[in-house]
Amino acid sequence: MSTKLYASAAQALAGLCRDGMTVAAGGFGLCGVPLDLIVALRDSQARNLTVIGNNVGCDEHGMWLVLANGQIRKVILSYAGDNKILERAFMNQEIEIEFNPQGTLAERLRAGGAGIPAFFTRTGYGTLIAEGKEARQFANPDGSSDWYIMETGLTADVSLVKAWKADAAGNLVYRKTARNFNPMIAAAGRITIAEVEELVPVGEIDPDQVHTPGIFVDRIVVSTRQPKHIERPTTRPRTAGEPV
Amino acid sequence: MSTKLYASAAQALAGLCRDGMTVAAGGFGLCGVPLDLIVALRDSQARNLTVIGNNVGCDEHGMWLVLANGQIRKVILSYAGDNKILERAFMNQEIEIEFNPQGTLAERLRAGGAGIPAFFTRTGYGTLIAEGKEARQFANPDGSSDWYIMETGLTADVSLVKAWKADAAGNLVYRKTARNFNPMIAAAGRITIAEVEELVPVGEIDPDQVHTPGIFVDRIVVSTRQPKHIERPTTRPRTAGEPV
Amino acid sequence: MAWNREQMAERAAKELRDGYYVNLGIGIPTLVANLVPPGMTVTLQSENGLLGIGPFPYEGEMDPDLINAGKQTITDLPGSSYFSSADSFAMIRGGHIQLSILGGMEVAQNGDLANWMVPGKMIKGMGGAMDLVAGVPRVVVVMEHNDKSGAAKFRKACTLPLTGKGVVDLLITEIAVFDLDRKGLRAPLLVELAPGVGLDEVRTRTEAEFTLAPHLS
Amino acid sequence: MAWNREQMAERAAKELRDGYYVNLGIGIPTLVANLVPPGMTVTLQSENGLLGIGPFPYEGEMDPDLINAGKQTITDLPGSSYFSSADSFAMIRGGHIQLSILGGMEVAQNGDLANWMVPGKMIKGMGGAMDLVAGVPRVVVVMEHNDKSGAAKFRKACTLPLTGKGVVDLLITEIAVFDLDRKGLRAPLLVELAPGVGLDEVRTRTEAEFTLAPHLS
Repeated sequence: MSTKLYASAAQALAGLCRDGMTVAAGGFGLCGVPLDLIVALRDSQARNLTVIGNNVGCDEHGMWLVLANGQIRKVILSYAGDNKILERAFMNQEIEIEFNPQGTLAERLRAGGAGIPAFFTRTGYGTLIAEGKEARQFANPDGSSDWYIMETGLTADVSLVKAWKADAAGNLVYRKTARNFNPMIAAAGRITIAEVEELVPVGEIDPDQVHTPGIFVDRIVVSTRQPKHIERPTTRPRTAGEPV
Repeated sequence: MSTKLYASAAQALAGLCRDGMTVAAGGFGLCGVPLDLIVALRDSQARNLTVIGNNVGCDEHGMWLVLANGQIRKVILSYAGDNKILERAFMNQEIEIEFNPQGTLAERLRAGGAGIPAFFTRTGYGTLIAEGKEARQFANPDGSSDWYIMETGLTADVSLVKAWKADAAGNLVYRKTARNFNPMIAAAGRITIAEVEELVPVGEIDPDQVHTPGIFVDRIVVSTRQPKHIERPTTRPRTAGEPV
Repeated sequence: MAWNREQMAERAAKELRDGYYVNLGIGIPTLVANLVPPGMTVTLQSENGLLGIGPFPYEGEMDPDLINAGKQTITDLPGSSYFSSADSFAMIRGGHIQLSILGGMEVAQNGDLANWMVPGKMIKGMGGAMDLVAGVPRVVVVMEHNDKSGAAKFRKACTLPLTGKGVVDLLITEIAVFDLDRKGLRAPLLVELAPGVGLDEVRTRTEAEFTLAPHLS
Repeated sequence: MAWNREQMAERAAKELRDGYYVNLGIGIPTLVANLVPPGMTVTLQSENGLLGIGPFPYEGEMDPDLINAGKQTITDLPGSSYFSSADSFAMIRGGHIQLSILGGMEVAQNGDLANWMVPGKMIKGMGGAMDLVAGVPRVVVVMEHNDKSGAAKFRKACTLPLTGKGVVDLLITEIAVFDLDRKGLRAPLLVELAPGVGLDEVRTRTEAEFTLAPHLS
């Protein structure tokens, strides 16, 4: 009987990395990022990668490591942020960047995993994003009509996701806003690897409360990353007399 | 401060029903059907309805009542089953039936709620379902290509859904396979009414475990339907010595 | 001697592989659920929103909120998950279910399948059948070799409205098994005969053109 | 006397209605969160997957798994819900968020908005801005009336790459408020002047053509 459980991120990625492949990784900023798996991807030394994700890491964290190691040929993202390495590589024409509206990127990944090769969205109509894309009008229920552009589904050779809990069947539960792009990326991978904080016994996750069913998860590894890093710590002062 | 809570299904539907409107209702067979709301829809006597749902009720249950009352002009469904009244109305050309593959129907509703006017699917290509629909080829990752047809999003003037638990914010949790079409139909309604088994205090539903966020739910009513009916009771015999 | 229903299901069960996620249609395909080889993990999907179908419940333990796509009461298993119909068909359409075993009315030699409507009779609707054959990468059809009038159901071309075009990979009947090419680039291959069934019988009862697998020629 | 940032946010807060679901951009729009009138229920959405944004956490109570779209640590509230980015933008694209209040670099008199890139500078990416302006039925832009060089930011046509075409309903600056017609069928209406600001000043500092609301003419 096969198992989905792997002892380390390196072992979970073994045999999957090759030059020119497409990798999708979950996360929004530093939240919900499969950090161990991304380190293993860097260590694989696979090159000419196409990387799909909301962003490509923050300074010295996450996909930044793979970028800094010169392994990426193209990124498909929504927000590059303040990423000096990406900026330099882009200016030197060492890397191609495909910008997507965030919701379009999320939906393209959802479509890819769901067997939908293309869909129409109003997002980006009349902007740079629409250039080279088919545009057409669709009627609204009130009889008026709007312009939409066609966007295509995205899949990945390997998807790397981060979850809170998993069982050996591959069922995943995410925590708070660390969910973000992970569920769609899990479904959009031909092979999907989940880095999880806790492996729980099969039967412990309520079947009504599974976020990503095990069918989408091929390999599982327990994360070594605790405590988690915070990108922009923001707090409010306690006012006098407020309970601690 | 406004409330989403209504004392009865009739009150929850008050002011919303009009001739010619489109109503979507959740449920698969008799599982997860908003029965009280459908009775209230019948009692509204609104006519010339277009009804969207996986099926249109079973004998003497659910949307069958509205059908039997002659209120429906058109149904958009995936499975008519053994529904003598629907068969007669269809043969007498009193009603229009639009058949959809089940997954296409689910996705059309999901698209409607998500602001996607159209998408492509391989389902139904080369069949009767494809007639009159745009077909086109999209490339696969391996360089081959397949044919797909374009399907459009669906929305409803009023959506009726059935959930297990709700809070006053409108957050819904479904139970087991009673979830089925309800989440998409909740999002596809311009006005959405939820019939729920239990209203729980705000804060009791874990925010990570909400199936339908309250933003999609305008009105809530507690169901009077217990116990629930079973369409096809199926059991296995206990073998001798097996624990009861 | 032709295979009986149980034996047809046993033949279909040989298509299972460890780790597969499988959708079974009603009728003979349902019997495959009880024929998973020991030590093999196969997870069954119910397209109305469950991954991990368990056995039928005991009397007194039926749950109205837990049914299969045939609307029968069922159970779940440790490791099961529930999801919406949209998520269920995202799984199916997206090619995540490895195998679909379902019944058929007609199969054509190019892999076309008809199993949802007979013109002139009341249309019940296709339910999830069109999605399954379009989305699942491997489709096995289990059906009687001939209809009640004796006419061939494995044909040069389907006469009934199609469920899917170029979607069947394997056809199992009570007398033979055929390996089809979805793309229609080669003729179906006769790969197996039921015990005691001769090639002539298969030829007589089949309209489709087929060739013989090497071990049969 | 022109409005300050807090007063611009107060003006934007007048656009809130009981029961609204609202997305607030960074900068002045964020200040609106603290200005919800007593007795009014307004639910704030964070497009990275939260409905029901609470206040910033106290020192020592930050949760790395709970951030807003600006990546700041936040809190949730009783009745909050978390969801994926796809579900979040389904909400936005599907028109379920009633109001979006966001910043702008340029607004054109036909409702076009530019707020995501300046040619020649490094492109950071549009994040969720294009989805918000395309999907939310009411879009309020809060921005300075002129740029640092004094050039008008409310223009006949945008000069910067667009975030959305025909998407702005209301423009709030430190000196005036304009009601725009998304469809571009009528000129923008000047509906409000900051205290002590004269019509001549607005005319001088604005490139867009506008007409006066009845109570101002």
